[in-house]
Amino acid sequence: MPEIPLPQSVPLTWYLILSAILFTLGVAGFLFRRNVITVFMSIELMLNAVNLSFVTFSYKYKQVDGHIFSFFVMVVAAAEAAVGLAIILTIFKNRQTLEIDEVSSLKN
Amino acid sequence: MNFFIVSLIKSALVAFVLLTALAYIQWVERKVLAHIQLRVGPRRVGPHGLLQPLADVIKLLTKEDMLPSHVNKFFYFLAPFIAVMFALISIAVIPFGTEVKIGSFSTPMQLTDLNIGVLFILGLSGMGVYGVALAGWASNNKYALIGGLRSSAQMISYELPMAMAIAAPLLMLNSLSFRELVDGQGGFFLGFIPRWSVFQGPFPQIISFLIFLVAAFAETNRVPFDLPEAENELVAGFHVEYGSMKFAAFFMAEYANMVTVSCVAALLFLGGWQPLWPTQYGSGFVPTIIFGIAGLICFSHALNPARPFDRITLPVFGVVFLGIAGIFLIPIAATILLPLFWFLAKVGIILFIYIWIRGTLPRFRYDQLMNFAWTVLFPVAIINLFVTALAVALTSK
Amino acid sequence: MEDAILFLLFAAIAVVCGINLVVQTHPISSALSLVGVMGALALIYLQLGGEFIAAAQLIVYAGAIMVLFIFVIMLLNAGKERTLPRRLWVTYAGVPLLAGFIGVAAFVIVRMLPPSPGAKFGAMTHGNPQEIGRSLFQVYLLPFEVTSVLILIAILGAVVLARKEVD
Amino acid sequence: MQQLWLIPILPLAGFALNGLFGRRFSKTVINAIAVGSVLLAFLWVLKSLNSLGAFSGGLEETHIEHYFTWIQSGALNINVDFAVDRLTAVMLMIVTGIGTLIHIYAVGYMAHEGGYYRFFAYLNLFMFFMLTLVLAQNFLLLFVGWEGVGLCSYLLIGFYFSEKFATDAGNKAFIVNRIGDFGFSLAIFLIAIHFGSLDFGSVFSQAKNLPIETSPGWITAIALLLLVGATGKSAQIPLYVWLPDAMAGPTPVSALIHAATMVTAGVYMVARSSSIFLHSPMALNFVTIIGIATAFFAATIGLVQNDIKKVFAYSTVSQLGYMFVGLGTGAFSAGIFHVMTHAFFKALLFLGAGSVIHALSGEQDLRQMGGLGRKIPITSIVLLCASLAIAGVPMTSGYFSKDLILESAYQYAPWIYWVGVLTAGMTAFYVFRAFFMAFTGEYRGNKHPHESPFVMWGPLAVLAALSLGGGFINIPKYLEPIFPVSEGTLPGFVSLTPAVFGFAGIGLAYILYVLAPGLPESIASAFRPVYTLLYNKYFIDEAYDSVVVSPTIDGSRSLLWRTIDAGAIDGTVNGVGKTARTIGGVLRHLQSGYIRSYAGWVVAGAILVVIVMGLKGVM
Repeated sequence: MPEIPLPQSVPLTWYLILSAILFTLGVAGFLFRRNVITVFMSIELMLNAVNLSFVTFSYKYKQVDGHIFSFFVMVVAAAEAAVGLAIILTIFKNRQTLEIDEVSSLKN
Repeated sequence: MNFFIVSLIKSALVAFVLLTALAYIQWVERKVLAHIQLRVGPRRVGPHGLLQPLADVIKLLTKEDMLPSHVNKFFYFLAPFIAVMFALISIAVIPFGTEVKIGSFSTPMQLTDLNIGVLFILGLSGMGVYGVALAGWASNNKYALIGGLRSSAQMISYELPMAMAIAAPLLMLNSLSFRELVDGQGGFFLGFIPRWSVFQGPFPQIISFLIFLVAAFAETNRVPFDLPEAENELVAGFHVEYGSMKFAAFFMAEYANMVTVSCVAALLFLGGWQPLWPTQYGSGFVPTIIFGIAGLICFSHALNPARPFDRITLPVFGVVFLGIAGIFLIPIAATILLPLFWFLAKVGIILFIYIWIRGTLPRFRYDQLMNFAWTVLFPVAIINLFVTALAVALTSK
Repeated sequence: MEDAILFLLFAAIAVVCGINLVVQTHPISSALSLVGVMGALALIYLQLGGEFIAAAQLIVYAGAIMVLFIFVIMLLNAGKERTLPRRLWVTYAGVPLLAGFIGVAAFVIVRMLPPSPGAKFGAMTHGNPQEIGRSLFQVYLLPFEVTSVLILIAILGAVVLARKEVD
Repeated sequence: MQQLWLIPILPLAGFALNGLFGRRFSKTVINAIAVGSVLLAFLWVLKSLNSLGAFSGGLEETHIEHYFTWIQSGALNINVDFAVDRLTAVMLMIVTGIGTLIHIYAVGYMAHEGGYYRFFAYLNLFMFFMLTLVLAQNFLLLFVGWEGVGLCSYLLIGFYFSEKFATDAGNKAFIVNRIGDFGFSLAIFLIAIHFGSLDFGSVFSQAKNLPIETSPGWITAIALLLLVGATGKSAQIPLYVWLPDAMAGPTPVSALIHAATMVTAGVYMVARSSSIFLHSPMALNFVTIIGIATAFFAATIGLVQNDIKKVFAYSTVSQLGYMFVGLGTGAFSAGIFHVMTHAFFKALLFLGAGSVIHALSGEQDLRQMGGLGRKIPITSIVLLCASLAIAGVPMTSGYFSKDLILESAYQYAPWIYWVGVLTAGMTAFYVFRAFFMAFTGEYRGNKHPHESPFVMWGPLAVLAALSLGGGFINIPKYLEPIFPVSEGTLPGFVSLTPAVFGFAGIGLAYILYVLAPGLPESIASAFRPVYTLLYNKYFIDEAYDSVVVSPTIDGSRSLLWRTIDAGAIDGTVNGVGKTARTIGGVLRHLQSGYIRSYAGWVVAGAILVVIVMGLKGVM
């Protein structure tokens, strides 16, 4: 079995690249999915990616602020989820659909 | 490497004990319920039905594994695994006693001592919802779905007061590692009142202990909060579509959760393995006395047996009990076993309360359940937390 | 060594779950894969010394928010997404574009991140609850209070939005 | 720390309670809160002043309490500080003391009025602002109190908002005060520019060090602008017109705000910034001229008014004029002294008038009164005390203060003194005219007078005692550390003549309105033009209307509205709108209405940013 050269410690760039990948995946989900809930979850995915980079930088500078910020992000995400899901419920109540493109009454 | 070996041994040990215990808790439950309802309970399989759990396991294993046609297969299979997994993981951070010292080698009676153990438990108990919810949803059956919905709503609602109730003693003991928490509850007031956080100043945590118990009942979907599996309205709730081993998995998860929660309660509020009264007043002899008495009772019953085979079985038990009693007299064994005894005693008591309540109380109605969580439990918990915080702030130097 | 292996493991889990989130057509599958991402991330946080934040990730995100999602999905009994014919450029250019985006981002990161020692488990000790709490209630007290107000408002909004019309 | 902040905060709390929940409270609770808060404030004043040694010859230095920094921008640093020196102590005693009495009185007076809690809430709010004004240690905080009392007086003048004249009077007071406040704020800006601070301590110490003879022009400007502010608040020419109309408010308000406390804020402010005025002889001249002119002017008008409150209103204006004469002639302490005594007897006059009006259930016209002396004896007695005091009968409070002012006026310029003396005579005349018309002769009205309850005449009695004996409190001596009293030998008649004129006025009034009641008519008809002129207050209001108000309105109509607003502004706005619409017409194709396409644009932007950053980073 060939020996894969692995670094003794994980370069921080790896974490950041991982967060970039996750963020992009979130963007992709946001762009390609039509189901409101999935779109919403893609947003959460992006938030998570951002959190990861926060924590990474917090590691880099050996300071706790990054953790605090990602904590705030979580809190805000919780609030957002509550309101957003309520909105989704209302939309569903009024037009029996979760298709995001069918909710475009404001057009024209 | 040593570390790995020890950990492996410990995990194997804990897993074995835990799983057996789960099976036998179930036997105890049936027995106790039976006696509450003036019945005898299982007694056909083995003496006093002691082999009943084994029989059940065999039955569940050998049953035909049905797969309903209308379910979403992946999640249908995933759900019980999730449930049992999270239920069993959480035991990993529970300490059972002080350190085991054999010669130079010493290791704590605990799989791992996270310094965020409490948060770990909270997180896992939160994850536990998925099993139930998924099961309910994947079964693609309206009873199951309603059961799943109920349980997820119920668990979310009761996690808040639970967390609040947990936070209060943490404020006083200011640590998140169970071991430090228990050490913080060592010692006695006035030489005889144990410094458990239910009794400990500045603000005794009796209220939060009760809140915690209630929330725990709801978290584990036990009577009187067993709405998710309310037999008479939802047939069996979220696991109506599950049979044989998968059903057993849910069953096991429920009991594992019970055990975990009871352990947490014992550790947070009842001072873990701290004895009920100081050693100089002979708390060290409690197990000996208890087991001794048990053994003697067995013998005395054996003299005039109610059933023919008691003439054989009861003396056997008697010998066993007396043997245990004897072990506790050996100093080295005692140092290891006494904490374990106290801890298990407390856990056992809490588990007995579970069973007792199941035998006594009727089930809540769903809206009552929710109202109770949000309008009674939650405010009380918050107030209790505030008062505790105030007391701590005022008394801390 | 072990650090790298662990990281790659969890990163792989996270990425796979993320992709699964995007490609699955059923919301509940997406939701569960998101939970997977979160779990993996929580472990990575632990590796980066963020004990508290890892626990919070589990409790808040996986334990509360995602349960809320699943709850809503079950409540609305949302089914599979209808697959509609997409526009051509989306079908063919979309994925390459995003890949390109990742590439650019990675390039920028590698070029712009000042060199720094890599991450080893246990090297960062500031992430424990004590430190977090201290700076949360001393340095960041005002933001903390503001977020609590935000949460309150969100609760009210959610209640108002989701309650049944009384008419 | 004496916790001075408690003094204003207590009434504020009262305001908050009554204002927020008063609708649900019973009258007893409202009274308890309103009166209690002010009484507590008074007691706290006593306590803190006592512990500062203000009553035992202490408090030579200013006692400052720093609470927090309010504004900090560049070099300018404005704190919220309260300070007490002897001047403030006097003002505090006046404000809280009289305020308490009047609150108690109001309980009786307003008993049958609507909007009970509203009234007391406003009154407490006024107390809060007035105390802030008095305690302030920098100009901005003083200005806050200044504006606040203005607001409260507006609210309280328009208290009977169902009557149009009340609301009009309120607006008038507010607008006229705006003019003064405008000047005041300009003065504050100038001070901030030239002294680099608004704190009394630093400003006045700097001012003291300025060369007195070659004082720069800007200090005169500051002084004059401050004077503008003062004329507005203290109803001096040319801005006095609001005060007589302000009598539309309930009588306790007239007594508290428009006689005892608020209108003296201007005097206080000028005295406070004496060290600025002392550097500008010209400004002092202005103060004197305005003061004496106002005094005389208002007195002449007061001669012929028939509305009892109007009479007293004009007398207030004229007494304020006296105070300004005192300030202008450098006898600041005399001015403050007169502030105090005036607070006593003028509050008493108004409250007495209020009691009369109360007795006649709303009747204010002197011609509908008469012979009330027997029907409401207590009121008549206290009013007599007040009238004696204001007429400057020797040994009454008014005598001492007025005398001091006139003496310094004599040193300043004899003619001012003589005008002042004449005014004193007229004052005595019209006050006693009102008194005789009200209380002697036969009752000419058709109501059934009844004596007021104790809560009303109790305070009156206290005030009566004060207006008689208050003159023995030697304020000028007390204020010496702040305002050195100029020693000078005066001819003996100087302190005698005012008394003589006072008695003359009283006698004349007695002759005209008791012995020969028919005479005034004939005199009036003899000097018909003069009479009409006076009776219509020199047509000042009409003049202002035609000169200031209507031009302004027409100007706004034709120029501002039709031309600028309709033409220019609307044109611009519509033009902008049109362009926006055309541009939007082009851009609307981006508005697909699909959220995800929007998101696509966002992402494109993000990618762009990242690429740019990357390039920058590489470069």
